Amino acid sequence: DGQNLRIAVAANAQFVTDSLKKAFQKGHPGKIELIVSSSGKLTAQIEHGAPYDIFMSADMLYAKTIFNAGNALTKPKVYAAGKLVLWTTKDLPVTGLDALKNPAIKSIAVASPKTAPYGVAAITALKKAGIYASIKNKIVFGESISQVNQYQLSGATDVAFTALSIVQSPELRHKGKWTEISSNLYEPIDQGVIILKHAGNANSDQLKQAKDFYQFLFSAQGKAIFTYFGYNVK
Amino acid sequence: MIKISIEKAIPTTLYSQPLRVNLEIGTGEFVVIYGKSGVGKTSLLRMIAGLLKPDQGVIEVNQQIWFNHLNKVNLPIQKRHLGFVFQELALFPNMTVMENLLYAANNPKDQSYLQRLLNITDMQSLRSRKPATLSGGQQQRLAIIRALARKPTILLLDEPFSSLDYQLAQQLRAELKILHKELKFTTLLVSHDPNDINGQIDQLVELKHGNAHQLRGTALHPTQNKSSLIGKILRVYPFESAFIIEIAVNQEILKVPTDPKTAQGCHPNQMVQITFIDGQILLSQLG
Amino acid sequence: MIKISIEKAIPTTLYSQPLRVNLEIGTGEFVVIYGKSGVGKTSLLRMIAGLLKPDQGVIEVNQQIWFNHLNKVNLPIQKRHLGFVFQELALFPNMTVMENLLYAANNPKDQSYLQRLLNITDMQSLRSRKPATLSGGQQQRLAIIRALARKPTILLLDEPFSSLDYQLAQQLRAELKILHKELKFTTLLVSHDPNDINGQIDQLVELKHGNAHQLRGTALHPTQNKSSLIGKILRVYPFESAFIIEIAVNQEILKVPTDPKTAQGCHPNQMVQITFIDGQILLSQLG
Amino acid sequence: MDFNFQPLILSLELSLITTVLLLIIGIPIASFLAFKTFRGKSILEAIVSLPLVLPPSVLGFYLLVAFSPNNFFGKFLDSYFNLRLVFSFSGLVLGSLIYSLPFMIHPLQAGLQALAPNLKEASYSLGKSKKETMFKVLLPNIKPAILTGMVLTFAHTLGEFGVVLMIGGNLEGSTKVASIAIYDAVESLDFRSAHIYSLVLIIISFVILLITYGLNKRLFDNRVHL
Amino acid sequence: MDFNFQPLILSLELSLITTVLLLIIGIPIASFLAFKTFRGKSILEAIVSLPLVLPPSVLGFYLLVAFSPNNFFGKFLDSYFNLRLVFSFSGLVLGSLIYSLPFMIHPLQAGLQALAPNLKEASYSLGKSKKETMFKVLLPNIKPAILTGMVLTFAHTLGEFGVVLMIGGNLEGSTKVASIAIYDAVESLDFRSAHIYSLVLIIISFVILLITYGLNKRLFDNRVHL
Ligand SMILES: Nc1ncnc2c1ncn2[C@@H]1O[C@H](COP(=O)(O)OP(=O)(O)OP(=O)(O)O)[C@@H](O)[C@H]1O
Ligand SMILES: Nc1ncnc2c1ncn2[C@@H]1O[C@H](COP(=O)(O)OP(=O)(O)OP(=O)(O)O)[C@@H](O)[C@H]1O
Ligand SMILES: [Mg+2]
Ligand SMILES: [Mg+2]
Repeated sequence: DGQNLRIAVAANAQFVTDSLKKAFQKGHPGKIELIVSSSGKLTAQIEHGAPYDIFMSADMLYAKTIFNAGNALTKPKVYAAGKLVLWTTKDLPVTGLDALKNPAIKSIAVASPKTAPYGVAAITALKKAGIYASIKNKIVFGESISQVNQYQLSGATDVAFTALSIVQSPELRHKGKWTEISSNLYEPIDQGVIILKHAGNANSDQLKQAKDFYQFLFSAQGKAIFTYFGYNVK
Repeated sequence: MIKISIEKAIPTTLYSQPLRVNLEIGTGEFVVIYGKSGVGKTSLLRMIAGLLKPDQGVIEVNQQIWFNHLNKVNLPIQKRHLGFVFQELALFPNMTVMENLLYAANNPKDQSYLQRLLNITDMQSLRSRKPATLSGGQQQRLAIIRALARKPTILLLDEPFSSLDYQLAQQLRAELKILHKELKFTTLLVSHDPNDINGQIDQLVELKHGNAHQLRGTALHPTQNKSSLIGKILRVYPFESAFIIEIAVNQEILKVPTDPKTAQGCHPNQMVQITFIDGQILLSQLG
Repeated sequence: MIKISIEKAIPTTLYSQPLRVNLEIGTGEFVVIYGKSGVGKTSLLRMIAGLLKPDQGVIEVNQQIWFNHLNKVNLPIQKRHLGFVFQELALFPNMTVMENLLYAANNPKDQSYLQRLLNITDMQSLRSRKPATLSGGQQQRLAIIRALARKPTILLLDEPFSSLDYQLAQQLRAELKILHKELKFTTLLVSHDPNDINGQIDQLVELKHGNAHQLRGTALHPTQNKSSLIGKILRVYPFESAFIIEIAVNQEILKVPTDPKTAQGCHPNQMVQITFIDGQILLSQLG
Repeated sequence: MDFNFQPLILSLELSLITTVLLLIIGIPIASFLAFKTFRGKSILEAIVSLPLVLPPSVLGFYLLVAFSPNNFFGKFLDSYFNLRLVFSFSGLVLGSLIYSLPFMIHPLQAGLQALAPNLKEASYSLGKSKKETMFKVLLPNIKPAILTGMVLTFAHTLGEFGVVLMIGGNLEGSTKVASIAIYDAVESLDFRSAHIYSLVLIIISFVILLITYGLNKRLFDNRVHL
Repeated sequence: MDFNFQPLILSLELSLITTVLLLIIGIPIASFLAFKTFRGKSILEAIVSLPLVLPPSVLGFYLLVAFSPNNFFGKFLDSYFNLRLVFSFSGLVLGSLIYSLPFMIHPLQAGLQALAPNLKEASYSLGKSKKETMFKVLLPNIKPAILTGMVLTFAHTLGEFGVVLMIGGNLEGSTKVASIAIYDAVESLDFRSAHIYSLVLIIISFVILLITYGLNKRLFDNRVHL
């Protein structure tokens, strides 16, 4: 399997990575395969020998775990930071966090804080804004940020906390309305990337390809793409 | 009164004509049906029971229509109030002997009747056994008393004594006749055993196919090979390892050999019936 | 030579003693076993076949030990080269009549033998039928010829004629005797039918429990209620609806009534055997 | 580490309710499929098997859409029965019923088909209704098949995950069942909790299975030969 | 939209291989459990049922650990047989075999137990070996049970997802089966692809089930009554 460059991507970064891949391939022929899954699953797989070359995690923790176990060639490095938004596809006002107290809003989708950084951010924000206790019973948890999106799109929940990159994606750009949550209310959602040991075990071409893509993430063109999708970049 | 007039194309290659049955049976009669293997005896019982649908015709029981091909009447078997002793027994494997009986009984409180049924079949000691642990004959006895347990209006028996030894079968035949008189049910007994065919019965029905290999319409005609005489015993005396019985029948004096045990029960001046069928001869005492 | 000397505690409440069997059977003999229902006939056959393990004792067949409790020999049933006609038939529901036979046959090319088996049971026209579509008697016939199909060394039959009408059963008895002579297998036939018990057999074994309700050791004693005479026909003449046959037996002249059909087959100077058991009398021609 | 017994209890509850309800629903359906012959029967049989074919998470997704108050079915339940099936225990039960349907129906149907037809006939001939025949004669004689159906259903619901994940919403005490708790633990790399949950789940299930099989052996003694 | 037939073909392949292999493995195990009585049999039966109880993704996690070249079993296979079970098609097959084992064993065992014991005896009395008896007498008489086992296994493997997701790693052409492809599509909110995959999967399965049930009805005609 020497030819394919395999990039393991956390679910919330799948849209932006798809664009990055297309842009990157213009200058670099050769196949790139995206493996999209939850960061937890990808981490477990990488630890047990998954043939992936690059891992773009949803936060820093997963990337660190892999690095500490000696399965990465590079130290975790932040490639982008996500932004939290409050989103609805229904005819409800979502002007700010206070709007959640509206009795017309019966259910709020939040990613599980145990497994998803956006979940941690949402809960922190609600607590800081002082409304967590009053709306606690309206919250339902999605396994990941993509499940939160599914809850919202199917109409099962009234509003959802999701990533700016999602509501900015080509698929959802015109679906519903959203407000950004003030970045003071939560810790930055830093997402880390590492080159994996597998890339080094393969032929040198592939390692070079991996390094090129890694570099591309931090290039001006890469940063522009991240910004376009609603990420913060340094 | 049971009136049967039905037709059923039995998918057999033996005969090219369908099974046709025309029968009239009085309420409370004891009827024996016999005929060659594969001729349709079981099928006839199944049609009377409502387990097999005749192609056409009518079955009428005590003025009630059970089956009529024309206006599509087909009374469900549950409403026919039957007792059916299946040729393959069809005991309930999950129930003990007693549970089989209790399930069958209309009135479970009728304990003494169930005890009596167990007694006449020598099954008392087997009451808590499951069918799989019974011998062939024990299973057959259970099938008989299960059918009797609910005191049916019509009792259908499909070769019910085939696995029983002679003495036990005779005992059951006698007990069945007593119950038949007592409970006044109509009995249709399928059997090929001369002891049934030659017994004291109200009707004998032969299911038979014609000589042109056609299944002939059947009716109340007595068998060609069966006959009986009645006479009076004159003498009983030993002869070699056996006994000879002298019987006066009209002008003739018959001399019939018999086994020691039967001879013991025979005494001068007794009336006996001598029945013969297919080369077999049977002595039975009258009165 | 088959030597059986076994004991088995049959879990029955009827008798407090175990079933004990001591038997010697010559190779090629035709043995009939009878006894009351539930006495252990089927269990005996199952022990000979290796389907039921005796508690103790030895079974030896032609110098080969089939079972020995002491040194734990128990020859698997497959190596005993038997034919077994089960009381419950145990036909293979997935196979047609012919497939049942072909499966059983050692040599499937022995077509003419299988055809002959089908012929003697009148089953030719049913060859491609599955067992579920056969009548009770047809199933029983299939069970008999399936056991014969492999030309066994020992043939075990458990009440094989119980569901068959008299003529068919007699026909099969005759054919079985012919095959028995031809193929020289040893036959153990369990039956309660006088036609088997009174037939021309080498040994008659009664399984019986003693008067103290104990299951007695069994041996080669003939039944008490059975006997037979041989005589010569003098005359056959009509009498009422029947016929009378005069038979000279030693110094006596018997006068036995019979049905018209049997009478047709009787002619002066013929030798006949008269067998009687339990009140039944049977005429059969000799030679 | 983050272990508590609530998810395990919830899982057992869900499995028990699903198994009991499916047994009640399954018996008439299985007997219908086993004994009736009609045109299009194969179609009905194929439909019963369909929940098997869809990956659970996909099935869950479609159930989510169906149950959602946006759509007809969900709206109907909400306004007429005040019943919300998304993110509620009742929703999990309904989802599990649909998901596990074939695991109950198939064994029951096969068991009933294997019974000798004359058992039914014998019971009818004694004047017994279809219902009485089913409960007193047919079902007691297919105990291994019933056991199979119940074990497959129970265990499968216990291990169910995709559907629950989709329509449950991971709510402590009402929809956070054991399978979800384990998944959560694995995802958050909290392997110790995952191991403990798994172990407890396995031990409980093992004991339940052991008891079931032990009982079954004792109860199913109809065909003892000497 | 991102739809292609490769995952569907891979799924069908995986299901077919798993079903055939499990039938081969399942027959001896089921007959052992059905006919032998020994102490600790209930324990063995409970073990066979265990793969059912663990949520598939958790089972997948433990399989991942077991198969991993980091660990003894995986290392052993790798160095002696040059066989890598993680992230490979053979790994999926092995995972599916373990996962679907109870779906094959249970129905087969129940079917064999329901057979009249004298069928076996009759065949033995004709000098037939255990093997011949099994294949020519016993199995042909439990066709509905075999069908149940095969349908449950096939369909279940087709819909399998948790285990595959964990040990497969979603690699195009070797481990990206249909269930994963649908999951992927749903996750990336590409509902159109998800619908199409699901529809095609349902249609294919439906046709396969329909043919199977239709055939079964024709083949299983042993007990026709007049
Ligand atoms: N599994 C069992 N458990 C308990 N008792 C049994 C079992 N199997 C058979 N028996 C008993 O053993 C005795 C002998 O049975 P067997 O079948 O050998 O009798 P048989 O002589 O063949 O009777 P029949 O003429 O009625 O067929 C019977 O009384 C029967 O009840
Ligand atoms: N499902 C079926 N398909 C085809 N033929 C059948 C079917 N069932 C019964 N038959 C045939 O119908 C005929 C009558 O069967 P039936 O069982 O009524 O006979 P019977 O008189 O009871 O015979 P026996 O004395 O042998 O029990 C037989 O020749 C049998 O082969
Ligand atoms: Mg019959
Ligand atoms: Mg017997």
